Amino acid sequence: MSTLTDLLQQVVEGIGSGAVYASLALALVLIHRFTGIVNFAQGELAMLSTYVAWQLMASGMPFWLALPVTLAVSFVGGMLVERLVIRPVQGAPELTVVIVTVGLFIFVNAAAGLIWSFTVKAFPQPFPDGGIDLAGVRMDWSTVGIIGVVAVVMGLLYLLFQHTSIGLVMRAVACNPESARLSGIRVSRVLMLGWGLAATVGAVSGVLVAPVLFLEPNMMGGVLIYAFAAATLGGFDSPVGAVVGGLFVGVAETLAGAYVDVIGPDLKVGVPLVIILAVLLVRPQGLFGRAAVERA
Amino acid sequence: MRSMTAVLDRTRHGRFALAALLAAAVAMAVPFYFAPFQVFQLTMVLVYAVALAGLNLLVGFGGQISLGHGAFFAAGAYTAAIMLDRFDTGHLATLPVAAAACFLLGLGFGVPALRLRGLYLALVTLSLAVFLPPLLKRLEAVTGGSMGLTVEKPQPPAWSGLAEDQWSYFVVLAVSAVALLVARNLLRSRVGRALLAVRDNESAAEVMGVRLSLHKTFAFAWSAMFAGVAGCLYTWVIGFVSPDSFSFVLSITLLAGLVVGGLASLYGPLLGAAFVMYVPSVAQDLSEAAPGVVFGLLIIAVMFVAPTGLAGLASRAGGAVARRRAGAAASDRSSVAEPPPESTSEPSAPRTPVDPESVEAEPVGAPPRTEKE
Amino acid sequence: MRNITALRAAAAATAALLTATACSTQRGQDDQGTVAGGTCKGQQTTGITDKTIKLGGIYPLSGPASAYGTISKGVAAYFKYVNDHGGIGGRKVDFVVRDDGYQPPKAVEEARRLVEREKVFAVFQTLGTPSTAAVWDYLNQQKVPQPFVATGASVWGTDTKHPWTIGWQPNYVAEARMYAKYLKDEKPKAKVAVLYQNDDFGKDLLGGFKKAVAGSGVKVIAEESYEVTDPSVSAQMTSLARSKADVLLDVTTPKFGSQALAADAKNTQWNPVHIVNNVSSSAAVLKPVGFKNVQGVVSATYFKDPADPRWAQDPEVKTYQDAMHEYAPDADPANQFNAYGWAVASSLHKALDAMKCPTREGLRDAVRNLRDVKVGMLLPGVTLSTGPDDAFPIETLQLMRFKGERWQLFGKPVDTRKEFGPLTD
Amino acid sequence: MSGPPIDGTEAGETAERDFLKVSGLRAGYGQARVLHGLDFSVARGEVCAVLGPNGAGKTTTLRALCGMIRGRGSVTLNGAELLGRSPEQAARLGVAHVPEGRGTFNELTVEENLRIGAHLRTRGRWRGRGERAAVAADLERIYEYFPKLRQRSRQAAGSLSGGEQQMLAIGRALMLRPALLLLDEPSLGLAPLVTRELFEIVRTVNQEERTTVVVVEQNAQLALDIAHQAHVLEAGRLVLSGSAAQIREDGQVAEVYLGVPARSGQGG
Repeated sequence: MSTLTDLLQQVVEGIGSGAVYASLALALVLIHRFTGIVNFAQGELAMLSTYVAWQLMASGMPFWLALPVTLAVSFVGGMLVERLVIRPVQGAPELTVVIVTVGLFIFVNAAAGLIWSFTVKAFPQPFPDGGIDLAGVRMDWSTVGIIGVVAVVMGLLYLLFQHTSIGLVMRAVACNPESARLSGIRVSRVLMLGWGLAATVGAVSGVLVAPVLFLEPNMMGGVLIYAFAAATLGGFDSPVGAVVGGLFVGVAETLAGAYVDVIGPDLKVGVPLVIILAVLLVRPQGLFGRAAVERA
Repeated sequence: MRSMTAVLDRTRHGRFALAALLAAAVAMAVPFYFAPFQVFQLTMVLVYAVALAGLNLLVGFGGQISLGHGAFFAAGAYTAAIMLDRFDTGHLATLPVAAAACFLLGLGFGVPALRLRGLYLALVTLSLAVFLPPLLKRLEAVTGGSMGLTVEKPQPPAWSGLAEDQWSYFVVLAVSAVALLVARNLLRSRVGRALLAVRDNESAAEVMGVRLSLHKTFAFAWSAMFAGVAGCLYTWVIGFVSPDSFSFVLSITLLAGLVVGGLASLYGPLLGAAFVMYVPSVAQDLSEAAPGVVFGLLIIAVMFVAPTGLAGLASRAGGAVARRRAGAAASDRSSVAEPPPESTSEPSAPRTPVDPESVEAEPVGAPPRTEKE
Repeated sequence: MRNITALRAAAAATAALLTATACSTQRGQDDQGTVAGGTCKGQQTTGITDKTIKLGGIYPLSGPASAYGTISKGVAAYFKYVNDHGGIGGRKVDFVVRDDGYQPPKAVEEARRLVEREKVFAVFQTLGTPSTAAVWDYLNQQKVPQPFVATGASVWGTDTKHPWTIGWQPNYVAEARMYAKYLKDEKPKAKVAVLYQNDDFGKDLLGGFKKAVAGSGVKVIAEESYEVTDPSVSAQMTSLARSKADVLLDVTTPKFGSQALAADAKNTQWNPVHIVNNVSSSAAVLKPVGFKNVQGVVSATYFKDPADPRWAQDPEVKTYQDAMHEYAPDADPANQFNAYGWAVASSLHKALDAMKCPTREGLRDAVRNLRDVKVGMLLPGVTLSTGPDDAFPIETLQLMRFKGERWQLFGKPVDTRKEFGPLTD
Repeated sequence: MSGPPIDGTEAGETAERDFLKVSGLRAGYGQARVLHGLDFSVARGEVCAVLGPNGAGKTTTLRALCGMIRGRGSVTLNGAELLGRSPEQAARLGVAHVPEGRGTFNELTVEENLRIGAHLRTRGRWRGRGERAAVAADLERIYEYFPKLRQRSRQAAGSLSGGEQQMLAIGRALMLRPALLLLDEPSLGLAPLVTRELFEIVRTVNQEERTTVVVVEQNAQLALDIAHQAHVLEAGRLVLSGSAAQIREDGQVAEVYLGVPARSGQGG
């Protein structure tokens, strides 16, 4: 195996993990667009959704039936979270809302451990075993699948936002909630919708990564950190940025960990940090983020 | 109202002195009354309070969010531990070095922090907190790697007749009292006023001639210094540091503690520190099976009841009393006056400023409302 | 307003103090422990009477390491079972569990609480190297036994300044020696790739392994570490695959163990002998990967895996299963951590039985003077042995290989102490 | 063109004259009370100007009318109580507010901004009455009022000039087919020529659509030009009311705008 193939293999590996980060980053970006906050509980909600899918399958439901049911449950669950947990602190300082999501993180994590224990659970792989082999570079079908699904999710979000009236309303709320209310938009309902949507995207993320990471309550904890990095790099307002940021972070840290001896696998987590710092110093709003235009 | 203020003004110094004296007396008596482990708990409350007071400078008054203060805390703790372990310097010497090291570290991070705003700054600092533990493990020769370092705790001198926990308490009490006073004075100084101006309206402050970049950078440095001092105290009290003690969870806990205690409030950090210290134990007493469930719910519950933190809750309660008194006084003078519409229809508008003393009355816009359907 | 704020602050502080410590006792009373008379004159009897014995344990019931918290359930189930069957030497055990969230400062606080307020006889188990290291100075100062800590770092046995603290499970170096011996015997020219967790556990095991193979034909040619906060080890596995090593030493904790096993199975071009360390050898780790994917994996063990059908008829395992159902209905008996808890609690039972004096000193001496003590939950051939120059209760392990749906033990139990000599600092 | 359906029988003479009826309106922010009891009414189809110095409470009045802040007292629009409603509910009753600073959706295109204005009409009780076609027709009509917007219909609203943004804001409000149009300082920050053009269009809209308008303005001359009646607000109280012509003649108004020091305060 040549060094070039090795390199490409590592790149593929990086893209694989990057797609995982991107999927959760998408959900983070959705919430941020609507509420301007970072949802620390996003990963845990995704983990919870994955447990719902697992539970459904454990009770005999086939995967392709359990999936839509899970997505629906997550959507409703996300809306309920907004209504019951976030709404009461709406209008409070942003940090208060952020800390509420931290509380939610702790709660959901512990509750999942209480219900399902911390023993790892197998989660069925929806994609076929094996993979494709291109000139010695191997790509698993699961990696291909994750990338494909993330692309589809992004495409669907694009269609929703750009080509439907509800998407237009959602963008309006994200852009200027006060004016949206003056135009008769029920902002609180749109926010619920946004949380539901983010929870659904998160559920997709959880179901995608569970076969690779193995399901347990802390499954998404590590992913969340990288998803933060991805969203920060891409710009917290941009779904495209989240995906590009995720792939970039994945590839960069994998390559640095594998090839730069000084960094090594233990310090590779610092690579995204440095990249983010460098990017943000040039573009404080992230690669794809909107500049801080004055919000009227 | 005006005459009342005058009366208060006259008694201000007397009552302040009285309050301070009372607090000091309580603080001094505590270690002789409580069991050693309770004294230890209080000591840790003070340690966290110093860190939170530093974070408060940055977040509460500077308006910048840091999710990386655990890293500065760790830097302070490790500075002290390494000095004690490798160079046997004695405890007192570690304090100024830890403080200075973290001040410089903060200064270094304050420069990029200038360019970053809100969320982006928060997440960059978070990655710092994530990065530190593996770095500490890598520098094994100095830091002891993942096994960490065990160091001597400060021993009470023979003349004092104190037990170790009492001595630790008094030492930490002295340092934290000084630190909290410094924090308080820092805010009353020109620096503090400039910070407030920057937080409330950055561009206006700049127009007014506040040297923005300087103040923001220094806010970061001061804040990091306090975290470092707290870290140093931590090493004294616990006598053990290890990389996994300073995971990013610590940083998030610190921020959560500060917000729960109350941002931009002078005694919010104390309340927040007490929350961080005591509530996990309470959570555990309530549910041994899953303390996290209770702890998570308690955080959410506090934020529901007191969106501006526990300190806000206290001053709001105090405010309500004051308002009622003021209302009574007003109606004495003129019975025609009715209370302002807001005070009756919305006694708990969540966006009222946290600390009436430190926050200028600002047009906060409409009280948030949700649609009733 | 300033004075009001100050007053309020003082009032709030006082109120917080008083509520936080409302049920406190006065300081003086707290210091008094009880002391024995008779032959054991002057020794501490705090926490132990003729009828009761009070023990405290500190585990991560919350936070990132909560997976290990369930050990406390196995321990508690054992003591409840024993209490219902006459207690330990007629004494009923009161086992107090506290949560440290895997944070050293919390561990210190809880250790102080257990010693000072709960007045436990011994702190039976602190979990994890950081928490244990944070409290052992305090406990030794207070002369409180800290037997059988739940961490395999070798320092608990090599250290001489902390006579009140002792480990239990085979230390990581002993385990590493086991694998080294296996390779030296079976694959004397093995090229080894190592995946390890970047903490004391991973480093101790890796270091022990390197030392044990030094001078032989077995060489470590690649090593990759991961952090517990990492989402996955797939990138590390790809790097290791490049080394073309013929042995993979997999030093991971359960979730990462599953990931590594799955990654190895998926890569059809690299098929090393996969040695998985004991922590990740539970059937609960292997099953999610799929039994067909873990055939031929090698590990070493010292206690009976409750998920292994081989022990289904074993009397001790049956007692354990029944007791778990009765006393810890919410815990999964198949989880090896529960069995670990059971095994370590029954080991303590033996040590308490062996005390010459029913005192803290008695326990301290007893755990350091165990002679081939048999414990039902340990593998046949594995016993507890300690002595004046040996502070490692278990140093015997046996290799096993996964075949079909179960582990199959092979070779003889190996006393790594005899094989490699005593472990020194 | 009309607002929401009127309850047939009671829509008599009074309803026409007191189309918007404000009585005893008090409002403020937090502890600070800004309005101390306002009473006035606006007849259907009229333009009403609210004048006054900075901080008099003009903006506060509009905010209270559209539900952005809470007020006490009573405000009825065509008999329906407005106070105690949220902005979205007020919008449903036909109140369109063009806030100070215009409140455009900067990242949306001009056309999307306008479509958001008609958001309410394509759902709920309006849906399925051929409203889609009507919205398209209204869009066309707005473009006729404001030809510049048509040129820029695919451009992001944030890239428009101040005057164009103000046009867009008014256009967006009109897309709601409001019964009551609230304009807050439309001239703020605009060149005099642009302002004049804007006011002409408001006049045209008022004449053609019979939309009732309440406009808050510092530029009294401009506002009085298009207004039927006017009120002068000072320190949260009405100090003068009358027809636009009467007010214009009044010396006091001139005094207000000729450098009498403005009281500092909120809501101006």
